[in-house]
Amino acid sequence: MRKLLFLFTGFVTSLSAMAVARFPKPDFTSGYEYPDIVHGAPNELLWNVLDIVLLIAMMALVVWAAYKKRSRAVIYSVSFVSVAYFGFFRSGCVCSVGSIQNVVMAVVNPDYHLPWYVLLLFLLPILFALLFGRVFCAGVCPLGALQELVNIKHFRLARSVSATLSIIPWVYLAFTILYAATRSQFLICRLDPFIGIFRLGGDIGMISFGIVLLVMSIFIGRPFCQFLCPYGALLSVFSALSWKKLEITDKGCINCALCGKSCPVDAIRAPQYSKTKENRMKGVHRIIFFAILLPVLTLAGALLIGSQSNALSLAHKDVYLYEQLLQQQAHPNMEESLEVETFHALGGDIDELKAKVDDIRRDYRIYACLAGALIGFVIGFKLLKLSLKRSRQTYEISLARCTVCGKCFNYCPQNKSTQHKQPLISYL
Amino acid sequence: MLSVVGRDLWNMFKRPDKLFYHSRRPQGLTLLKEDDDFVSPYRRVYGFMVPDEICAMEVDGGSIYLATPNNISVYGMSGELQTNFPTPSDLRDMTVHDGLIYALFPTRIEVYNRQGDLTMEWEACSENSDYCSLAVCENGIFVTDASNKNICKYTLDGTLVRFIQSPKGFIVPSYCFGVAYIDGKIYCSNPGRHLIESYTTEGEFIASFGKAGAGAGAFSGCCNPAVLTPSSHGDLLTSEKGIPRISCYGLNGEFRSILLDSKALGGGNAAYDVRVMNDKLIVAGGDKVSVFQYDKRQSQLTLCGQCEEDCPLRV
Amino acid sequence: MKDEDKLKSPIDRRDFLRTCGSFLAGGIALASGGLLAAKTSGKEGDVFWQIDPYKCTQCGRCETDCVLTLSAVKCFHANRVCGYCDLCGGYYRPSVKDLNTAAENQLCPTGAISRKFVEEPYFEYTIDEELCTGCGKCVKGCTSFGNGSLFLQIQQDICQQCNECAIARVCPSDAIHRVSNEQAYLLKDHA
Amino acid sequence: MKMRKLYRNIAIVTAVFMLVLSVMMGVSYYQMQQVSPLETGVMETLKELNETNDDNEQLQQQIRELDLLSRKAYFVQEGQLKTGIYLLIGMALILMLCLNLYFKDTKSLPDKQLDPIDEWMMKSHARKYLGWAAAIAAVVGIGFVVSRSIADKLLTAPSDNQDELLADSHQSGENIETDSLQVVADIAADTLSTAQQDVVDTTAVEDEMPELKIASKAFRGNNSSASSSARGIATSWNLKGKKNILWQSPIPKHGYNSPVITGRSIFITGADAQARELYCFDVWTGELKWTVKADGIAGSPSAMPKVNEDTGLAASTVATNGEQVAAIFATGDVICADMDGQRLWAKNIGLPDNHYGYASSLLMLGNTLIIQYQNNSNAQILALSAKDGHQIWSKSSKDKIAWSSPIIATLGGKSALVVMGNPAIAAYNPSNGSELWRVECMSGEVGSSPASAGGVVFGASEYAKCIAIDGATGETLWEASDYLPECSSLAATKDLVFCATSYGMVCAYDAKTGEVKKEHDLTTPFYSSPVVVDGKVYLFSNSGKVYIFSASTFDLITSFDTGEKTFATPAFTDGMMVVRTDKSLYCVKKN
Repeated sequence: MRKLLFLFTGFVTSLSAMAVARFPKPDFTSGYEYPDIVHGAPNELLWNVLDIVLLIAMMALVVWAAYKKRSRAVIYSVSFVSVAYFGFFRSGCVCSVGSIQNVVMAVVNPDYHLPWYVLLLFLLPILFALLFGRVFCAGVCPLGALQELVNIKHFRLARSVSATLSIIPWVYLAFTILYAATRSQFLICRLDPFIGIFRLGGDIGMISFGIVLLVMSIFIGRPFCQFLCPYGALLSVFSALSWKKLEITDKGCINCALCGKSCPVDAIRAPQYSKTKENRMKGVHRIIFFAILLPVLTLAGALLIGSQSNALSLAHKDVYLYEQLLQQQAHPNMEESLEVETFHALGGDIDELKAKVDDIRRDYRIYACLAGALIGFVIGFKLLKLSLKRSRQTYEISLARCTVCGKCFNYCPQNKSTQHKQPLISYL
Repeated sequence: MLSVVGRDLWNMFKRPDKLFYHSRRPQGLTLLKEDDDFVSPYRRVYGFMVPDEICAMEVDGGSIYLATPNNISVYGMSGELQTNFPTPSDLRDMTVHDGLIYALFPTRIEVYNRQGDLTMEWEACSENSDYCSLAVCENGIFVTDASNKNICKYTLDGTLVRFIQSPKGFIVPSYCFGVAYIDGKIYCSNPGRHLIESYTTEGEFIASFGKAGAGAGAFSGCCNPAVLTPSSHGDLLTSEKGIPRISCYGLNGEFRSILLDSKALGGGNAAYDVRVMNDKLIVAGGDKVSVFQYDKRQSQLTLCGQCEEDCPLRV
Repeated sequence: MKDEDKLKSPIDRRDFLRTCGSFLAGGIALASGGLLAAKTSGKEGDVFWQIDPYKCTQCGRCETDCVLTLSAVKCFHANRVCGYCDLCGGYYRPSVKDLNTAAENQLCPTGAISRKFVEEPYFEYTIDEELCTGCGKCVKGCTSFGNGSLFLQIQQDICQQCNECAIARVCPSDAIHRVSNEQAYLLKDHA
Repeated sequence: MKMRKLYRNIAIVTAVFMLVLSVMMGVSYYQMQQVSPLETGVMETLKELNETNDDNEQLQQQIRELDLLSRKAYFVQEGQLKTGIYLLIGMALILMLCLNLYFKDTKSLPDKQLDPIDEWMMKSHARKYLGWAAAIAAVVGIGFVVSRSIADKLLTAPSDNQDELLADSHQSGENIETDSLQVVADIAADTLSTAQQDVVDTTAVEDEMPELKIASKAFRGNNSSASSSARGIATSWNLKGKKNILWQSPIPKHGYNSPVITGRSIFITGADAQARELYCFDVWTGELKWTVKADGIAGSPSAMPKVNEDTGLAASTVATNGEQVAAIFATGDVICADMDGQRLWAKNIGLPDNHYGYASSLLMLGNTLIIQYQNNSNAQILALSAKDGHQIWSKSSKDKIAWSSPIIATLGGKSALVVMGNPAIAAYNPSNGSELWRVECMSGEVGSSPASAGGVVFGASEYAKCIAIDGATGETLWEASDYLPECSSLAATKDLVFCATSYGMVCAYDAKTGEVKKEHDLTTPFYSSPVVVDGKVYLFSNSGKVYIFSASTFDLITSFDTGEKTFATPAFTDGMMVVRTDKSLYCVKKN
């Protein structure tokens, strides 16, 4: 499609010194002239500009639809566009979710050059989340949008279960950071379930995982966003503190409970007056206990994961190679692996490698502890939050969970009055 | 599905490499299956390493002359350094003729004595010449030129006598254009055509032999044979690059045997430089010099064992 | 009075905390954004994945490990570095009898290499990249027998520019790196 | 209503169809991954056939057809896959649409009455679940740690995994506080206990098997001085009855070299035509701790040099400095390993031209490894760095071949390297190889090694003489030729010089005058060398008889037969003696 072939004037004279050295130029009596190497043009950077523009435009559109118009139709159609463009056309790389890793790299690695559009991909959704909530998840993120499109019904999981599962994204995030900071792996890119579908090919295991997720999301609202997406976890923090609070209706809740049923991610909290009576001190004690538990858990997590750093460090290419080399030395008559063979063929120096590996392992010790601390902290914090009593008069949206899909708008009888006839799409 | 997830999580902690890397080795990328049944009639008896890459080797009167980038060193047979002296860096070939060391450079020839003082030097006859290899005998110096695709004959004091052209035309795709002087004749390789051609010292073409292919008695790949050298009783030894090996031919082109195969030589793709010192084969490649000795037991299985020539290489 | 207090105060407190939190978060977001922005400035960043043809050892993983079903890695031919292949046959099976492009001599699994006669005995070689799988068999042959005019390279218009190149991850010789936009190809050819 | 049915049916049909299609595609995808065109086994075999036998037209024809066929098949398959994918996507769209329409009216309408469940209950449930999840995670985590450390314990030496276990127990300790859960507590508890258990018994082990103070770092003891400061060595033992025998273990490969002791390790080498190996035994248990092979060394000969039966390929004793241990073999291969059996470096210093086989032992002085490399061609003394094997200095001479070993003697207050060759005994500055003095006095085949005491150097060799040289000046003090050793080396105190011959005579010269103080005719040949320990002289005959003399008077204290041929010189350390017989290694300790 973008295949204009063009001629290329060489520039690798420096590199090709070797080639010259081993090659006396032939003399063609027929005056034959060398043709130049023919190859495809690199993808224009223009596309990246377009990506960013569309990203902003779509998020703005969602905001308008959610806050002003309270219409699901717009958001739904945005997800169509997103899946079509960001998903299938641009085939998903690099996406906001993945950009976490580049940012981490940029933070830990002083000489890493962070492309401007990657930075924007990372920051813009956060910015919007801070202002209006997770509008990015609504329909702009192709991964979320894809699940949104296939979702039909949703059978809600028990709150307690989903609360527990909502730890997973943080664990995922912690490991993503660990591997990115140690420059060993781009975990998110490795385990992206939908990229294969967008590219119509790729790692068969991941594709089938994606399909399973999609089938699940026919019946459960956005399983990936709820229980896996690390970027979603990040956004939820900011959206919880968002400047504008999303409201189901501007006409005041009549506690009809329709919205509560409609929410695919179980983000709508019913009115709540604490029924269980217990004396105040008990509650206070509980809170204090969990408040103390928080730092302890953090420490424990750090120690636990930190103690595994050596095993974890095997995820790094060089460490892996080094271990293989040691294996080889231990059993010389073992069949050499490709890495070891190449290492020897290129006359690699094992001491150099060892030095490198030691540095990597040191990094791992640090970042593994950090990752562990993060996990521990999140668990502690969740526990603390769960031990707080809240009382609510009306149905409210828990901003952290809400991926602004706008389903509830259509269910709220208060909104009905404004919308006289309903287009079919508004049912979806 | 749970089991899969569980296993991956386990690996995640215990053996992340298992999760992230695979040791699959793509098939069909071994170019030549080493035929393990090939037995070399020669056994490596000893060898030594030198501090630098070897560009050229010559053997003369019990000493081994090695040219490394910007050095010519003389070693004893057991690898002890006798003398060495510096030279310009881009040396291509070197040979020794009655006590004088002839060093060949792309557009220059320098002559040193054993102590390393420069006794003579002259520039190439044409400035765009690109010398490869040389042979020296009492009635002249023969230099192969890769860019002009001919052989220049100089007198021993460096005056150009004549150019020798090949009737078919030399094709020299890379810098291996070997030449050797063997009892009164000049033998040179026509690497592009996988031929060995012979000329009189006056430059008349006599004959040519050789065919393309990887089999025994043929020259494989690009530009072979790379090195020619006389055996101690006037057979012709060839050394090839690509799949390095050293074979023995009669002067009229009858193939006698492969003496050393890639395995015996130590692999790689570069051609090994080879010389004969009475009953020993001296082979130089990379920064290693190896000395090979005939082995009666092994040779029973090889052509070299059956060869009826009374070849000093075999006693 | 006290009752009201109990009723109201937690709400206020919560709102107050919340606003503090949001300002904090906003501050963090903006600050980090600003700092990271500094990273994006300066030299033009490296964007395109490319193979260093002088590092490549033709392990064959380019064919198997690309995210695309048909790898974005293709074989290139640097005419200036060769053009003789009829003599050398580096891209033939090493032990062929006669040097012709018949099937039994072919090293290329898909027969992607085609040649055009130039003059005795020279041929010009072109690679049909629709067919090339990037297995690198011909490249291995050429580099070890010939002048190394065939080499593997990533075709930019096919490459998906993954955030992390799946081949680079497993490349045993670490030959794959990102290159800058104005140097979008690493070639063996030289003008 | 009818429409709904329709939608449902369409949905079902498409769903089924998609399922089937995706399965088919999965299969064909798998196939495509498996085979690459032209790499089918049939093709390969055919091609090889074609290459082996001479031109066979219809075989080639066959190949070409097959080739074309398989290629067609491949690309057709690829095309199918593409179309299949597009088909799937299209159908997915239809399916979704139908489902949506089908469920249009049965949207999740609320069953009236409010959510009966008390949210607070939910929260407390959630809290419990989360707590459990975290706990389980922690348990698994600890599981990892423990299993890991156990694995390490199996692999690594007790000392370092001990700390790890401790660390683990700390963590589990943490977790007890953190998760107020019985499960964790239990797990942690028993990890703790196991950990302490380990700590306890490892320490216990440490106590009864301490590192040894006194080492014997080269042939005939430290500096090859033929004396040891060891005390309390048994003066009688019995291999059969295991009397005073701590352990006895077999030696994998044969060799005439002598054991060397440092720390807890005993080092010896063994070699045959297949392999040349350096062994490390545990001094307390006698178990073979590790083996380092001398293989893959650049310049090492592919075939073994011809050596004499009673010299062998591993005649040279190793040397250690407590951090590295170096060994040399008759092939000229030198290898150096650290105390954990990691091979640090290896090099071939040139094939020794030696008609019996290279036999001189190594010597280490700090970081310097000294090799007396005197063969038929170019005799030299090499000093290499023990850390990386680079040459520190070397000294070539016109000396003839010798099988003697160098020693470090204290001459004029400074430690000097004394080398007995043919024809000279010479002293060198070990740091730069500069010659201090040189006395030409030897001839014949010099096999025994010098000794030194009180600043005097003694040397003796058969067909030459026994000579005493003032170490400070290098002038000859006395000469004698009553009894001369062949293989066995001299041992010396400041009054006496002990000499054992290969024809059964042993004697003690006066260190001052050179006159024979005492002699014994024991009528059994001696190759092993006498060693002065704890006021006694220990001497093994080839047949394995042990003779123990008084070091002051050279009276025979005791003698008995061990029953195993012994050519090596024993190594002494505090309270123990390690002896190498021709097939085994045993340790003598009073019990």
